[in-house]
Amino acid sequence: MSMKDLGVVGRSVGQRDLESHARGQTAYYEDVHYPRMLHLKMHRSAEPHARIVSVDTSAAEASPGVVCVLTHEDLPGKKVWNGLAAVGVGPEDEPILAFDKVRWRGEPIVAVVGESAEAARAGAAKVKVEYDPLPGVFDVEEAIAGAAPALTAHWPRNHYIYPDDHAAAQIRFGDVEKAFAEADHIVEDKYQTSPIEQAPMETNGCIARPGGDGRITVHTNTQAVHFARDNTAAILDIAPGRLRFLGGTVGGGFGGKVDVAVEPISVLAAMRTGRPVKFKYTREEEMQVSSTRSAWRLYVKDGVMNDGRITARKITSYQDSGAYLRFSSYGSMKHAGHMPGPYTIPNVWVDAHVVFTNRPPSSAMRGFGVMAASFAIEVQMDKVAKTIGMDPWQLRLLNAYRNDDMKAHRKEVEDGAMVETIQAAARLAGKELPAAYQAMTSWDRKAG
Amino acid sequence: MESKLIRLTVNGREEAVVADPLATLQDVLRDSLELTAVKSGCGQGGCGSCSVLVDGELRLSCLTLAERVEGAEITTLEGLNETNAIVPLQQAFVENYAAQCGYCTAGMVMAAKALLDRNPAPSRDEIVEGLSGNLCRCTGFAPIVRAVEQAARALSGEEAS
Amino acid sequence: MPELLRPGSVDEAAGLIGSHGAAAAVLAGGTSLLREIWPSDAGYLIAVDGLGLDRVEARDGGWSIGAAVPLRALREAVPIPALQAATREIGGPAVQNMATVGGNLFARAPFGDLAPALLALGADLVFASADGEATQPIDAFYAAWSDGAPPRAGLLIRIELDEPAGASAYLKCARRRYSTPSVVTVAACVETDGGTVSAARVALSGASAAPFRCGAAERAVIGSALDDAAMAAAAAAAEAAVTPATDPVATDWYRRRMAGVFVRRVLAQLA
Amino acid sequence: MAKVRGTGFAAVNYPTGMHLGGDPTQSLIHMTPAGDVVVTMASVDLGQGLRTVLAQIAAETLGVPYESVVVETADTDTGPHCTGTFASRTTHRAGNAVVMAAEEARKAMLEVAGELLEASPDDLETDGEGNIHIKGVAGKSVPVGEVAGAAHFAHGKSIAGRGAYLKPPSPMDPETGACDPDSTQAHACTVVEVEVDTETGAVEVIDVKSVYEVGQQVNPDLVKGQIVGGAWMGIGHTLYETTAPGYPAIDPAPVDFQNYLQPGAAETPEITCEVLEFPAASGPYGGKGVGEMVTNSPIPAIVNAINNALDVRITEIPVTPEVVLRALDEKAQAGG
Repeated sequence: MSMKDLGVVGRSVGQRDLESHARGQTAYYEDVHYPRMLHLKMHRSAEPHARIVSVDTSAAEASPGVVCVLTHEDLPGKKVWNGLAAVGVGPEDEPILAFDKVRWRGEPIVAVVGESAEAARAGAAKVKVEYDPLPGVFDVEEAIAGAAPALTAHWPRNHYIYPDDHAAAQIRFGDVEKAFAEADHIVEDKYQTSPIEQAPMETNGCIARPGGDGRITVHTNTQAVHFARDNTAAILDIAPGRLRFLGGTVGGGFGGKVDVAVEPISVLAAMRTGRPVKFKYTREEEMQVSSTRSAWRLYVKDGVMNDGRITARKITSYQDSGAYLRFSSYGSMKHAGHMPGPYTIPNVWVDAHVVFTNRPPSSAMRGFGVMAASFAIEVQMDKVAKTIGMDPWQLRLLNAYRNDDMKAHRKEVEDGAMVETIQAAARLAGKELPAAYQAMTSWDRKAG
Repeated sequence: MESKLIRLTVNGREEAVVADPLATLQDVLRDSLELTAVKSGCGQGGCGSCSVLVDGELRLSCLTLAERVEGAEITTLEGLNETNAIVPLQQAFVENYAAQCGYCTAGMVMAAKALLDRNPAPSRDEIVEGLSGNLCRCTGFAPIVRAVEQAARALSGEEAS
Repeated sequence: MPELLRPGSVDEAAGLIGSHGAAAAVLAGGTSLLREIWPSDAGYLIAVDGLGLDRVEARDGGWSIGAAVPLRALREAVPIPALQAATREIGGPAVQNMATVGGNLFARAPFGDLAPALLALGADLVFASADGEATQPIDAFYAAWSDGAPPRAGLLIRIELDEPAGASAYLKCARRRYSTPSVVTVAACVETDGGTVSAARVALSGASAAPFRCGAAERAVIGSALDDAAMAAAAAAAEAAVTPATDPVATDWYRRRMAGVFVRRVLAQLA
Repeated sequence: MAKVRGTGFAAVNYPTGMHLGGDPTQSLIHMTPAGDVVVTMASVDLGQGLRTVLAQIAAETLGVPYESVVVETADTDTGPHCTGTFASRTTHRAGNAVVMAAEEARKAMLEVAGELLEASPDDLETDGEGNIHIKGVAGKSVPVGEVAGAAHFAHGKSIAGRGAYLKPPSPMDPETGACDPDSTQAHACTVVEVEVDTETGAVEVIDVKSVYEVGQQVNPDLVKGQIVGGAWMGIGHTLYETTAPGYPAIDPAPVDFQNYLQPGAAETPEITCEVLEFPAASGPYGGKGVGEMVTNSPIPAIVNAINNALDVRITEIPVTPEVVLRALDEKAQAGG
């Protein structure tokens, strides 16, 4: 495709909805008004790990303004699910409403639907759950050590099981142990990221409105309308065509609105009551209940030669998935596939584990799996440079991948421009590079 | 609890709504008067997305009981466009890309208006302080600060002419 | 949901507080009280706006500050830098327009930055109850807090503040410049006589269950010059005296360390 | 009080599209009798400007004015399938689908125009201003609106197009990890200067300079908006943000914006950026995607700058003031 003579592509033509934003005219999902709209609030687990002895909803049902109370027994279709089941990821492991056990503090147990948000909240507060607390496990490495209790029967060792019974998403490229033995230096470190809230200014929410034609329209702020609709239909065991999902402009996503967290239960409540039902996460729910960016722990070991060539990189990483799978197996595959970063290293070994803990389930956020990888690799690169006494700019330029280099996942580099990007950043920052490094290009190995 | 008739002056109009005595100004503006520019990002006073002017002063409508501001002049973002013309402050937000998702924008514009009404020529630091109760997750704030700087220049230019 | 009560006078409000006891919560600016989650134990919200408690009166040698004066109004009316600095770092402008002086004095850590300023300035608090008005030094008010919660002493109606006799300073250790909870907040007021500290009041909030005056830090500087050694001794005394908590903003370890650093820094501003 | 400065940088690459592919986006385009263009999608605009960017791409391919293009999206009844707005996939996936749909619609448009101008469609060109010309023949042109009207009311034809972009799924070999994970790679390098208060451990980011390489930019101002906003978010991630400050413990747990700390405008320096364009072979007009990578290079760059300033080795985020002080304490103990 020719890049010449472009007309409007490449031009800053403004952003279409800015004036509407500035005037307050942009319609978000909750800016529609329906008469007789009900509100849904969730009674959530107070324990990070416990057997549920009993659930008593009688006081909630009797609470003023409460219209409907929903437990797992009211679910017409699935009791447990996973959002990627339709594309073959499994097993489905997450209860839609908890029944026998709770595995994280905040897990939904009973949905309470009321005439007002306050009535629903007050009703939900009156649900009584009796727990038999179980020991919890919160640290990823403790979770997969033998002594920790298994969170679910699906994962006896508390880690996701990849195809062929692998404990991790793997990369095996070259022979790292041989390269370590031949390396002039071994550089190792441990890296840790934290669970981070996507914190969109607008919390997760939807309004499910029954129409006269047997269909239900869902105003939602999901980042993926078809995905949310198809999962909602699958969970409730209804034809997807009965649902119409309508998005608008979303008040920020950042990966925080892909969990289909609010739509299924709202649709069920709308089906049960015949009235519009709104379920909007409170800010507290958004922070402690909605899935966070996964926390990752990485161990990085590099074999490095005196001249700066990195000859081997071995990475063991642990993604803290929290109590359930959600999209974590995808995230660790993306993480593994990103290694060893924008560098050509002839020997690479990666084990990227998904680990289950009694923490809130984690999920995607801006740079799923890659942010933690980039963080660890780039802080590691500085340690490598310091260890061998090399300028960190030169270290990166020397090792940066070139077009047609073979990556660890056995795909050749295409569209590579890391060298040029680093050189431009050096210029922008006033960093002088030796002539040989200024002369490098992303095509120089191909040429030479 | 029994509902109550609450009389409010909003964007220059007399309004009467029947609401719970503990209804917040945010509830009444959004749900009863359908002034949906007022957003509800946290309900905790932490984000500023629900900011409105009460007698010209910036307030959080989520933490204000509607019945306690009876008799006061309330201005929402919609109140800036009573004649449908976009005002210079809004235009500055547009030109500086001071919004992406737009959810914080109404509160941000109202905070900026409150600041400029008091201080027509704020320094950059004063702008930063004046917007410090309003969060934005998209823009990184710099475009918003620039928009307010531009608006201040535009407003002072108007006054001079 | 609690019931909203709208007393027409201070006496009536004080009476309602007396009669409803622990079931009553005072609604002033609402920035703490009207959070999404209603106070579970409050049966009654007693609105105290419109009772004339929102005025600052300059009097001979000081000010009478109504308990319902918003923070911004306090800043504009009372030209004491320590007090003005304190109000600027509480919430954003909207909160400063709404939150009241009285409300802030009841805020719990990591909020409540006015307390150390008023402790250092030696303010008196005036309460109304069915028995009439009673005045209490602010130190005594906070000394009576237990488990981080204030005692029931009637309705706070005003703060009596004299012109400070010495120089005062205020510093907040926080993670952000504006609109931020506190790691620790410190204020000090020091009087000197010929280069020697003759009187000192050093107060902290966020560093213990309730804001407090740190007598040990005060004693470390009284009677000596406000030099590096004296300030270091005061800092060490403050570090030893605090009993901080861990919350999302900071750990107890970090708070203790900052108590020392900021006591020294606030004194250095007065040296 | 000692304040020390340091600099650090980081270089990152970022994959475009859902990992391992298999993530379709489809697009429908039709022209109204007046010659306006409606692009119908199910992709969701999160504020990044998807409607703008897709309208630009449709206008480019069709050769019609940008202003005449409407993007109607996020309705499952009308919008053909889109996997969703994530994985930096929208410009690439949805953009490619729009190009395909617009090419088909353009072909239909030029066929009708050819009949009106009595010329072969191959000999026609669009001027992007609402007219279709016979190449090289001055004065022989017809307005797009006229073509559209004729198509509807004289020729009984639809000017419309369908686009379906799919990067076929590539399985990952469970043993070796061999796979074709992405469509292209974008690049960034960020240089940061920090100032650290060694008594409080507080870190101030005082300068952020970045170079991005994102293929052909569709809308440079919107790219810059992502870079600047993302750098701010990177500062937040590096120095402030966590839902579990005592990780892996679940307490203390912030539940509001007062306690879930993010930087404010006062904590955000001027963010400078420069953008390089190495067009991607697979991208719409060579576009790659920029939405996610923008936090990735600032984070390690800031950590490297802190380590550089203090000669310590911090390897966790967030780098709270306490983390800094503990690192300094450890260094002091080791040193003496």
